[in-house]
Amino acid sequence: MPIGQTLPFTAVRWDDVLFVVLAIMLLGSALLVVTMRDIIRCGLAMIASFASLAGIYVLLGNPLLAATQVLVYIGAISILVLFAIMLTQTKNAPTRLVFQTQAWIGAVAAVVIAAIIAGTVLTTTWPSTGAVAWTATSDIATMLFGQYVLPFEVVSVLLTAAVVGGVLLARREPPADKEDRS
Amino acid sequence: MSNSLDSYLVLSGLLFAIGTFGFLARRNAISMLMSIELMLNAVNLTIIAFGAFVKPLHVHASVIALIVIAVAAAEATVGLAIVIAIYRNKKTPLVDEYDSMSQ
Amino acid sequence: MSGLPILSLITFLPLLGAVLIAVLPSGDPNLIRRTALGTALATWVLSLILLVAFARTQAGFQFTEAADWIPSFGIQYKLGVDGLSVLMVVLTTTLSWISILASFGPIKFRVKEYMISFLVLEVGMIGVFVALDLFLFYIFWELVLVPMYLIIGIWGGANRIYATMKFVLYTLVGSLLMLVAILATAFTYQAATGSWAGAFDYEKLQAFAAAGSFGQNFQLLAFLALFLAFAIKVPMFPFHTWLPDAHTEAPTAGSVILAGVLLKLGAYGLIRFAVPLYPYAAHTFAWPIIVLSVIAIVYGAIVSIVQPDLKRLIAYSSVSHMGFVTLGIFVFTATALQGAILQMINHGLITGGLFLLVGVVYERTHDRSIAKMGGLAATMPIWSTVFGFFILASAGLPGLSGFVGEFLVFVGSFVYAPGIVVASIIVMVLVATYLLWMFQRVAFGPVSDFLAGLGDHVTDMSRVEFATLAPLAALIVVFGLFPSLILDFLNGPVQHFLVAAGSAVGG
Amino acid sequence: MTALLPLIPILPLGGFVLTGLLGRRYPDDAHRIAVWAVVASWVVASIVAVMALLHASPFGTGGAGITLWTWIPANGFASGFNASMGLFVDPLTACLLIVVTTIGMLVHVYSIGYMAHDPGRWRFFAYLNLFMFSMLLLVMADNFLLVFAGWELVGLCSYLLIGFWYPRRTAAVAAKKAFLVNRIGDMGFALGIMAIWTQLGTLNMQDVFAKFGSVPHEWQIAIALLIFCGAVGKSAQFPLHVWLPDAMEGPTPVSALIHAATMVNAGVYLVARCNPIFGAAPEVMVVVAAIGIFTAILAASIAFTQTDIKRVLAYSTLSQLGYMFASLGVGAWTAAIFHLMSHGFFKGLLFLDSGSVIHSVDGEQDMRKMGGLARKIPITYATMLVGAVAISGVPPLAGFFSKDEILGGAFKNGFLWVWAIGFVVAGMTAFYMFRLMGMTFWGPSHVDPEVEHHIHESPRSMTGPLILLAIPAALLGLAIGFPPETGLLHQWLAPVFASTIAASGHTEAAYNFFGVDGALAIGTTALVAVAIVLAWRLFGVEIPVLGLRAQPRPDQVREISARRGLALLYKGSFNKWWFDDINNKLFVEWGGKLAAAAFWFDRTVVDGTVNGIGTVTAGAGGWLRRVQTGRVQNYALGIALGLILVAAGYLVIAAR
Repeated sequence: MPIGQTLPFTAVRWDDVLFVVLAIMLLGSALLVVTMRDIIRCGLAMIASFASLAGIYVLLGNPLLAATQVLVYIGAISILVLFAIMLTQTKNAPTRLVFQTQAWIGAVAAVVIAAIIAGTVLTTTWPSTGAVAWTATSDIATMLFGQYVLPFEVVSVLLTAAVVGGVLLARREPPADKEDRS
Repeated sequence: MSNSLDSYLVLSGLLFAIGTFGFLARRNAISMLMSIELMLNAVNLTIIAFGAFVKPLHVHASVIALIVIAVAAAEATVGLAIVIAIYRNKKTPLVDEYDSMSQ
Repeated sequence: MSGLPILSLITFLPLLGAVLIAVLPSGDPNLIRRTALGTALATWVLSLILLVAFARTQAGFQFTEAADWIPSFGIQYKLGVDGLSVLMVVLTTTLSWISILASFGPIKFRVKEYMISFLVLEVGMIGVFVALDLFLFYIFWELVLVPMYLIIGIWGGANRIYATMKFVLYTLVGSLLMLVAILATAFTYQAATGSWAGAFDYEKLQAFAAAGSFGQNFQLLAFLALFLAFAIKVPMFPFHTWLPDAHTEAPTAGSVILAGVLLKLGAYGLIRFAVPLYPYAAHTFAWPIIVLSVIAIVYGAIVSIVQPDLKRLIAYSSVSHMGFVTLGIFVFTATALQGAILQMINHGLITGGLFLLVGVVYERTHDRSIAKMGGLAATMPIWSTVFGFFILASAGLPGLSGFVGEFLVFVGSFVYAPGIVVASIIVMVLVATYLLWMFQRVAFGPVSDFLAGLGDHVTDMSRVEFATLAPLAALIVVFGLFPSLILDFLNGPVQHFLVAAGSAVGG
Repeated sequence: MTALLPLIPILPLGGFVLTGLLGRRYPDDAHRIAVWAVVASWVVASIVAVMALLHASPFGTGGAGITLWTWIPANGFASGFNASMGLFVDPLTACLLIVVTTIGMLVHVYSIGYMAHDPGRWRFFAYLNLFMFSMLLLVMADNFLLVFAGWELVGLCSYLLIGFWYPRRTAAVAAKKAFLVNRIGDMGFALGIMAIWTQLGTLNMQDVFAKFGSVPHEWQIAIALLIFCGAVGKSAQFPLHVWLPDAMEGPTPVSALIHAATMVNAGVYLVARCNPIFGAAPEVMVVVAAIGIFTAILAASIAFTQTDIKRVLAYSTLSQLGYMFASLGVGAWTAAIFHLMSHGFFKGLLFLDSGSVIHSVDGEQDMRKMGGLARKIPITYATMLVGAVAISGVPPLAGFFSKDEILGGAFKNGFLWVWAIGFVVAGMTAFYMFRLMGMTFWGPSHVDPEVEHHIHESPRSMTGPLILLAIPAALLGLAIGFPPETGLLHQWLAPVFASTIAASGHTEAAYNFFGVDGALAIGTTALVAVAIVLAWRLFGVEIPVLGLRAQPRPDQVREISARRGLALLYKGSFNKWWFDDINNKLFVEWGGKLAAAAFWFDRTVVDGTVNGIGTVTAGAGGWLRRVQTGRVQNYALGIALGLILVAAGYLVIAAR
């Protein structure tokens, strides 16, 4: 039995419900990311926000992006972050003061930025089609390996460089006396 | 609501603002990196929303978003590596104690 | 003109020497010293050839060389000399080799760097006098600053950092204003003619100015900016306070060049650029500048009286003497301007000599305070005689060159307005007061305990030291008796200046 | 003939250069070149002077000159400043040439002996030669700028020679003082020259005199006053008289040559030379006369009480110079030159005599430590007596004629007050001169016994010039000043002053011995006689034949001077009427304070402003530096705020 376009007994569309739920999850978990004391929990909240965003990508008719979001952000970046947290977490590190002294100015600035963006968005008339256009993965593939092949290659080089750079930076410096032995 | 570009853009703006606040307010370097990721995601959301609603941008937006994700990954790699390297020298992940630039 | 680019040769020969020194081994200071002296002497000889070849009766610029440099803005590499610049070039090259010779003894460490700085300095100074493109002029003007900064800052006295910073910052403020004025002038020219061609070319701009094409308000602003730059360099009261500090801390040769050439850059700029390009503004501001000059003349002399340090005293006397130059420029009479230019040259020779002489004493005593001296006439008779000679020249004794310049400025100003001279002639007494009082305390009386304590260190002048002073002394006598040797060169420039300044010829 | 003119100054100049270069190497023979140079110059000058005084060709009555080269060229500018190196000789210059070269030569010869034991002798002769050059340049110059050059150069030589014994502090200070006070006068002279140039466009003297009538009268007065200003400085007239007594710190031949016979006369020469200028400004003539006669009585009153033999002579010089200026002021031009010449000889003689006295008593200058020297140094005594009698104005010696002409001129030209003061001064002169003679040569000896036994007459090189100078001091008046007002000198100088005298309107009544002139002469002589006798009574010696009793009673002098009323005058005279103290307070102390205040101003206000700007900038930088915390997040906040600002700004603009 196919599910209807709208919530039963109401004119509220499923899409809208889904959107609201996902948006609340997204913003809520993002807020938790920036406000919680325990940094490990922050990391976990970040995973939640990434996941909600993947859901929104589906709503926007872009399943490939959603998949990529899950794979890259949740699968790679979040894990990386969690590892970094574990590497840098010291027991005596002060966990009390998570915020800067300038935090309240930052909050005000953030609110103002949000207001400006929202105001701008709402007062602008966009050339919107009014409906989500489904993006086929094959179209993306065609474009990525056709028109955008050069950027694609550049990005691959960048990624390689980043990996090498990351390894070099994070490498433990060999102590001087060991250098003599080698 | 889900068919309106505005709602996605506003959502993205809010996410960006939260990321901004995190970047400005948190003391921990890794928290700041996470905030940057949030902001990048907000940008990505914008791009994809435009792609879904604006005809000429269709598919192109997806490609750009993919590239952004790739770059974000590279950024995360290098950024975390730097944080670890600094942590080794300074023995603290707290950014406000990194002030070698003030000399 | 002839195919040989003699001006470029003169300008850049010292640079060649500097490069040569840079590749010499720094372990052999004598070789470096001789190379530097050789370069400076070669430049000097070239400049003398220029002096002889120069056609004194011919108006306008000679030996001009021009090549496009940044054509999109009409900036050229353009050189040329008239009678004024030719004299200044020769003064520069003369004082340069004398200064380098005088540095043989006193400069003992980092000889290589010192000599390179000095030769680069010479490039800048000559360049300023021969450049006919405003942008090129500015480049050379700034080029002078760097080596001088190093010379004071590295080889100077105890308080050298303060002095050199003050010198550089002060001059930089001026030169930035000058850059603004130059650019504004070029933009105005470009806006009026619709083309960048010649926007930095002095001759074109001057012709443009002579036609009255610069607006009055623009002239006032541009003139003020340019004037400030030059006034700081001259230096005019009240922009003079960098001078005593810089002079006191600079090494001897640095002081010689500073007094002998660097101060002349400002006066040269006023004569060459500030007045001919903005004649309306020059006339508008003439009286305030005259008043400042008179203040500088009298005030510099009064302050000199109580100076406890030999070099500082001479520095303040420079303020007084250079007041004559600015006074002579801004009364717009032929006589006064001739006097002002004579005074520029004489001041270079005389004050240069005085600084060399103080350097001689400093070499032996490592002290410059007047209070500690006394009775040097007994221990250093030749030095005292020469010192006395230069003091008399500085005091404007007739028969020596200082007199003619000052008197011409006075006469020219008297024609313009007798009140100027009445207000400033008291300097005749003041100059004698501070110089003779200083001479009395340094040379006369019984030998001071300080000097007696130094014993045999206080020897009379050596041959090399005498060799640095003899040419200056000879020139002072010759120019005192035959000022026409200089004045003959000045016909064209003075005529040009007066026409450009829009004032009636003569006076 | 005119080709000879440059030789006159150039010979001593050459002497100066050679002595200066070689003197250090051959100190024993240093004087030879110098002395012979001056002798040669004297020979040439004598030939030239005789020719000029006889109004022979090429000099004629108007004089003749030669231009050596253009000193400062006009250089093609319509009214460009120009001046030539030119020499000019007319009868007035010739008179000065005689005085300068003759006395100069004799002083050179005298100095051979006087300076025999000084290690810096070569320097002394070099300076003397330089002085001769400068002085000759001054009197022979054909334009004002060259006169000014000579004017300054003689000032320089005076400086060098006063400060000859430089290790002595007083000498160095006196030298400086002389130069500075002179410069004050020179300042006026320089202004005068500029005024002349501005008004007439030439500095050649003959041209200036010819055209001077066309100058507006107020400028005529200004120019005359300014030139007189220079003369006041050089000739040490009130109020610039303070340097001359101090100048006695120099060696005595210098005092004789420069500060008595030649340089100090330069002012008189200048005013006489510029007689057309002063003739056009009779108001200034009165000033000249007033300052001259005031200086005469002021200096004479100071000379009363001084105890330094040279200082008495110095004040006497001031006084006599005052006479000359008074004479110029009243329009008795020739009389002034006459007195200049005679004074040059007898005052030069007196100074050289005093030098001989000082030489004999081992450098002692205080007259209270002399006395009774007449027998021990007879030649000096005899010649000095001639000089003293001459200066006192006893007929028929030189001083009588010249002084009589001055007083007669003042009386006859209507300046009775000048005559009256001059009359008194004549008596005062006789008194202080014989006080000097008495304290030095007569009475019992007060010489330090240490020195007493080797008092000796000076060597022949010194006594020779004394005798040679005594002759003109005694006979010059008879030779060129007799008969009065029509003598040789009057004939010589008549063309120089003729036009000015004619323009002044003073009708020169013929000299009438059995009339007013005779009465004046006899009156003056009588006063002089009384004064001499008075001095004799107080300081004198016993001359039994004439029934004069010896009454050398210094205590009596002290007693008289201590009387009420006289005490203040005595004190004033002794302290030179406090001029030095006033000057010291006014210029040295207050001037020094002014200079110190100016320096303070320079450091605190002018430099303080500069450094203040520097400090403010540095402070602002230091304060702003705190913004640069080095913390990334602060910067990020800045970026965020900046973003907000830009975006908000854009919105505001877009909303319009």
